[in-house]
Amino acid sequence: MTPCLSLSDVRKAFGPIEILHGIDFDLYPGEVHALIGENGAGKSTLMKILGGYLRPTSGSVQLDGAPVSFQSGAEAEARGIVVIHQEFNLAPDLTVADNIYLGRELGGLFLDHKAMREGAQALLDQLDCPVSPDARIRDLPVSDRQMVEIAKALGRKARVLIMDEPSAVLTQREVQVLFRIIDKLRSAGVALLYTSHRLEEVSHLADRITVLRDGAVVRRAMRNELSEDGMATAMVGRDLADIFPPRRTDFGPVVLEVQDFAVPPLVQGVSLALRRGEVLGISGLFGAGRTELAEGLVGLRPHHGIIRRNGAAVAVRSLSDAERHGIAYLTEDRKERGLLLDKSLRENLTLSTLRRFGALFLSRPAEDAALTQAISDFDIRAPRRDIAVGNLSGGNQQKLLLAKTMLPAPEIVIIDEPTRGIDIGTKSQIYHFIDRLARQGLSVIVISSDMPEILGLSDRVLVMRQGRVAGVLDGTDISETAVVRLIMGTSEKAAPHV
Amino acid sequence: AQDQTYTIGVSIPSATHGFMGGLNWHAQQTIERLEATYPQLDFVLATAGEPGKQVDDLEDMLATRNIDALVVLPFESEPLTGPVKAVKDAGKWVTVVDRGLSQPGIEDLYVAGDNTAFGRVAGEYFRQNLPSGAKIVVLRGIPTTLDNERVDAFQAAIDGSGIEIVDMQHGNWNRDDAFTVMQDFLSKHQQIDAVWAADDDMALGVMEAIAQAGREDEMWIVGGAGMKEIIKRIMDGDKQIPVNVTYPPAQISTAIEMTALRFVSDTPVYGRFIIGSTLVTQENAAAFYFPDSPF
Amino acid sequence: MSKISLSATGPLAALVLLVVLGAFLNDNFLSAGNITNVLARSAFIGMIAVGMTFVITSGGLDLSVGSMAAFIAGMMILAMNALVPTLGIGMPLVLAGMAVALVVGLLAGVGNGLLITRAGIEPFIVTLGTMGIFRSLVTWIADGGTLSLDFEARQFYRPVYYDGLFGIAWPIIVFAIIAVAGEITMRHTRFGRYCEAIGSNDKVARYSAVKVERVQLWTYIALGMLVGLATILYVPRLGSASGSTGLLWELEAIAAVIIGGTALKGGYGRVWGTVVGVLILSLIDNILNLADLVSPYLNGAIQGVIIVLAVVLQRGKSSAEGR
Amino acid sequence: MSKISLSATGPLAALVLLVVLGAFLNDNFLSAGNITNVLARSAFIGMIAVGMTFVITSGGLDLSVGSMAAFIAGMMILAMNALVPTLGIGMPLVLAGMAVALVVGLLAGVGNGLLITRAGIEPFIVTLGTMGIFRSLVTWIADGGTLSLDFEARQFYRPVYYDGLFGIAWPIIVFAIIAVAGEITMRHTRFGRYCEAIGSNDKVARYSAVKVERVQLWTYIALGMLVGLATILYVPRLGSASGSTGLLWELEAIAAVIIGGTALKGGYGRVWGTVVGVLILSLIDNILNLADLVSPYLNGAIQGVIIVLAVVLQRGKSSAEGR
Ligand SMILES: Nc1ncnc2c1ncn2[C@@H]1O[C@H](COP(=O)(O)OP(=O)(O)OP(=O)(O)O)[C@@H](O)[C@H]1O
Ligand SMILES: Nc1ncnc2c1ncn2[C@@H]1O[C@H](COP(=O)(O)OP(=O)(O)OP(=O)(O)O)[C@@H](O)[C@H]1O
Ligand SMILES: [Mg+2]
Ligand SMILES: [Mg+2]
Repeated sequence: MTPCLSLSDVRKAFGPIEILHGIDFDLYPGEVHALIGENGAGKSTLMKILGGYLRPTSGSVQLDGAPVSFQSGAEAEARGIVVIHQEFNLAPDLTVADNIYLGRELGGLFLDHKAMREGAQALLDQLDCPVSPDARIRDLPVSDRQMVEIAKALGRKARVLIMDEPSAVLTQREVQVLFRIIDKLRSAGVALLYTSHRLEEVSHLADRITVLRDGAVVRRAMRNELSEDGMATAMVGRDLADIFPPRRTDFGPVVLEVQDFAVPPLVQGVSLALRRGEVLGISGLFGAGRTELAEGLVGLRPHHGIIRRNGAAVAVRSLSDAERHGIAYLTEDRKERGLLLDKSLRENLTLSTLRRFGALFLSRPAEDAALTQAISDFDIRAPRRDIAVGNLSGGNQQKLLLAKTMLPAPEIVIIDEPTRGIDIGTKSQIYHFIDRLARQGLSVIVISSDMPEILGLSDRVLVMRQGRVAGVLDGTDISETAVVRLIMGTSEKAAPHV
Repeated sequence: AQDQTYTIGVSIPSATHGFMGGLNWHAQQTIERLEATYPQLDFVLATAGEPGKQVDDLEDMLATRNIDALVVLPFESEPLTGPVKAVKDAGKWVTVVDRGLSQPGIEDLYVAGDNTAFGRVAGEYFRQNLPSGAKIVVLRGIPTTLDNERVDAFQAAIDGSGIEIVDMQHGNWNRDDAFTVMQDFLSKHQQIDAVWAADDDMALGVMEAIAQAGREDEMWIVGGAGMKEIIKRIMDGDKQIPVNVTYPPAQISTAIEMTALRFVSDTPVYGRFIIGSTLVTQENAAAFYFPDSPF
Repeated sequence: MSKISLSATGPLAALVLLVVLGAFLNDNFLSAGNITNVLARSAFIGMIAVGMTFVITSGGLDLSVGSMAAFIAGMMILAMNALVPTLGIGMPLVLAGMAVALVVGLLAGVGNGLLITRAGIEPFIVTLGTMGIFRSLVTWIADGGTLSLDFEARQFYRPVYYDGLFGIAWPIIVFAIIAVAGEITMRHTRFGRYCEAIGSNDKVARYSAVKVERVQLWTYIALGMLVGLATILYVPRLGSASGSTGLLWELEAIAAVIIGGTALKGGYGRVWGTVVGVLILSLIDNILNLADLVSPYLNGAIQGVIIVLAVVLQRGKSSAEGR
Repeated sequence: MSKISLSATGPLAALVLLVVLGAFLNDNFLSAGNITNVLARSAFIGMIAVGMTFVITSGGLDLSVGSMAAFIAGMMILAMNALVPTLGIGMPLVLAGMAVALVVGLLAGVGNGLLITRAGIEPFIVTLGTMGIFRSLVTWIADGGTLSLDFEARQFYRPVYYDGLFGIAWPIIVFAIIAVAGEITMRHTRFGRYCEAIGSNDKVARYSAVKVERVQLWTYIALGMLVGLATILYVPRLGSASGSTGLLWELEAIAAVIIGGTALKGGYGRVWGTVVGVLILSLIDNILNLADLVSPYLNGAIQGVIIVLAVVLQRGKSSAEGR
């Protein structure tokens, strides 16, 4: 069988830096091919080359055995190669249906709104996605946006479908739907290329696996030739001893106590306590109100209720108040709320703590020193210091954001989705950072939709459902089933305690 | 002094409305003609869209063009007084045109129209040709001192005649604006016996609005400044535009020529030359008709 | 559907308030004559503003439209005067004049559009430049004065502004057609959709096979041709063009677009809103002329206050929409 | 460092070309007198443009600065004339006038800023509104004519424009100080950093504990006070204010900012670039006065062409930077 899409000896450089070093790659109809690798390994770059969005610096792309040179993604799409991009590729002001049909609208001289709305609805139904075709993208949460992206790609009748981390922001349920669709497409003979940092997904889905490290292929394998550990080892290039750090044992006094806390309209009657040196995991479905709770706690949203720091009631009306009381928050939306993508590392690192870098004039040397420190503390890998942060890989962006959050030296840090879209090696690094912080006497709240992360990291787990605390699990009570029960509301402990 | 060359700077507002357009045209024509006639004369022409820019122009003439004389039509009197005085103090000849400086005795030569007479002559015509109780509307120019002078003189001239000014708005010496304002006046007022449009550009806009409303027979219009189309109509005995009041843009030519004379002959040319505003009627209109001027 | 009506209520409320105010201040305000006047006057800026809506929606800007109108009017008058001996007075002459206006508008739009999309210069700078160029050229052609259409030709051409169909003036009819066509284009054609997509995120549009540069170029061309069309209706009104023709039209057109609820950064265009914006601006002038104010010197201040208030009103509504 | 020098070369190249052209056209171009003239008259727009750089960098816009200057000049003259009997002619009078200018500027800035940040209305609309309001008010106060400073007071005040220190005129000195202070503020203070952050992505800024509204408000206040400062230097030059004072300054200031390489959508501000942009605009006028053109009617066209060319030159450079 001839591969329907292949690369031979493809190299790609951005300016003087070569990212891909001579890649050979084949994709066959009717297979799910997984491409895995660390952040910055070059997966997205390779996919963009396949999809016609980037041109290789040298080497060639073949479609059905014949060399092609696509001038644009649109050209490739016309030949049946469709890409679901890692970054959102939706126009925020347009509606869901508008976006799904963008560039290939139905209708003659006039748009056939009805047909497009119905078509969009059908695609969304296929994905079990409850979003209305008339909703504006800017009003949708990230997971829904990702489903719309998938619907958009499905609507393009692909013979090659390239998916760059489609599951990173999806819920468990949505991932199941996605897998069902992928299975269906595979049986229909579509060639599928898939990336994810969730290795269990890869071992579940993939027929073949290609591992990329530092822009070169280091391993090709069939599905059953490679265990998840094997994948991780191949990606990182060394054995990953323990993904999760060992658990902590001695905790200090309660440093943060929240009583009857509400962040209208969703979050109601939340009470929690956090001890010194502890990691508190908060689990729940998307939309359970975890982010709202966190943003309320740090003064980003109007709230009411009591917040006590070390026993004393405090008012947190703004982020500056939170900072003054030693509370920091790391947002889940790294690209829209966390980092200025077109600014350099330095400017991003110091933005929220500029006050510390000079009374009247900012001290560049001090800022540079802080950056040097952050780069070494958090192992940030950037090709150049003055590179725009948007060009960093996701993992390095996340480490930078972590460094930025830790710069004010908070005593309590709330980390919302610490590892979304981050490779296994970096994930482990981040877990160890969090552990180190806790051992240094900080208190950490980790909000996560990643079950192993919650289980592996937390000393206690608080589960939220529909804006309320569904229950708190401690020590040996923490187990996947217990957490899932609380999430789903099927446990005896599910009665919301007020 | 035939072998010596002289540079004369001419600074005027730019051609942003009909009258200034005419003035610009006359200035350029005169300069061309004089440069051809007198090889020893050199002219520098600068136009400005606002007073600040005109001050810049004067500074540039002094600093880089080594002018021997300046002919200036000040955009506004107050702000230009100082800068023109600076030119005078640098030992240059100064001719001021049309708008006097706010301080007497700076200029060597003053050539001007008479804004007060411009308003008064029009006002007198209204007084003589309208009965007491007649209703008129007035379109004013761009808010400026000279517009104030004209309107004040007009009002003074009709004062006590029983003629009522029922409405007054700024048409900004602009045809389109005058058209719009007049349209609204016509909607607003059932009785209008005459219109003082104060400027021929505005008069043309006013006429169109009246024609559209079909009220040509109800009122006549007096414009001003002697635009050729209007003069032609007066010559032809148009009832709608019985007369006009001159305010000749050609005064700039007089000023430039007289300044040039100072350098090419021994004629003494000091003094003040006020070009009065006369009433143009069908009888004398031919004398004011310049078909080649753009104005 | 409910979306359109909701988003339109904001500026509409301001418009209705103005109409009530006008009717209250002057009995003739609601007369057929006055309404015809206001609508016919709005037509020029209106057509231009409809074109501007597309330019702004797709993330552009055009400061040159006012001078472009003056330049087109000048070229049109020159051409018609020159053709009188050949074509005589009649339909062919008028049609030739109209063709000149549209072609010059098209070329002006192509010029702006190419400098912006091919040379990649900021729209603000390009059109600031061409704004100076067009106005200068018309002043130069007119020798600082006024270009006037041949008297006979003018008499023949005049009805294009002053007459109409079934008692409705031509400019109003044409404006209405353009407004409806604009609304349909924005909401129901690919072009409108692409304008919004580009203004919303041009990279996304490019990734979705939208020919970004081509669409943007067309917005400028369409605007140029609409300026040409506006000029076709403007010239018969007064039969002349000068350096002061179309002064500040660009500001008025842009203001109408923004008052109408189109975002200045692009991505979201409302043609109906623009039409309402244009009417609001015209009505303010009309009411100021009809009412007896303390001093006409204060007209500008009252205009300013009303413009801001109109938008406050709209914002009040649209924030309820949750934008 | 290398970034600053690189990004500045674009407009600088255009500036250098203009200087060479000027020197070639006229021997007196490089004379101290002419250079003083050009620099001193750039000072007004220059100071305003420096303030505008911050407003635009943080994602705002201010169309009202020209009328604001006229209004401030008017208020200043009124106040000084009124105070002559009390304070007599002398330093106290001048200082009082200056204080009035700064306070009125500050209040104007606060007004614009609050409407934009608190009421959340688009900067374009707010400042279009206040532009009309300020200009109207000054025309009204001046009764359609000119407000003139008391003659004696004027004589005493005059040196503030015409004299200087060590042969350098005051406006040049003040402009230089403002430019340097602006550059330092943009590059080396929190405020500048916050402006860039807000213009780049205001949500990220908000999540980084930046008080977005407060910073934006301050950009308008700073701009208002700079307009006041510019007026302090402007009034002794012309000694009067009228409805035509500061006409189109807003357009010149914005153009200077954009020519200087600041992005109109915000996020990236170059104060040095703005200074270069202002000088380019002044030099164009100066050079047009040095040379004898075909027709002064074409000045605007040549200006337009040079503005576009200056930006083409800059773009050529900056695209090599890979922006
Ligand atoms: N436009 C660009 N300019 C410069 N460098 C770039 C550009 N795009 C990507 N890179 C660099 O290329 C490398 C590979 O990036 P790529 O996005 O392909 O990684 P990835 O494997 O998809 O990572 P992730 O898992 O985080 O998505 C990274 O080091 C990145 O910084
Ligand atoms: N732009 C928006 N406008 C209105 N409501 C929103 C918007 N974004 C989110 N919501 C609502 O806020 C709630 C919480 O959303 P979100 O997905 O952030 O919850 P979460 O519990 O923080 O989940 P996670 O942290 O896993 O993302 C949801 O009910 C959602 O409907
Ligand atoms: Mg990637
Ligand atoms: Mg969340």
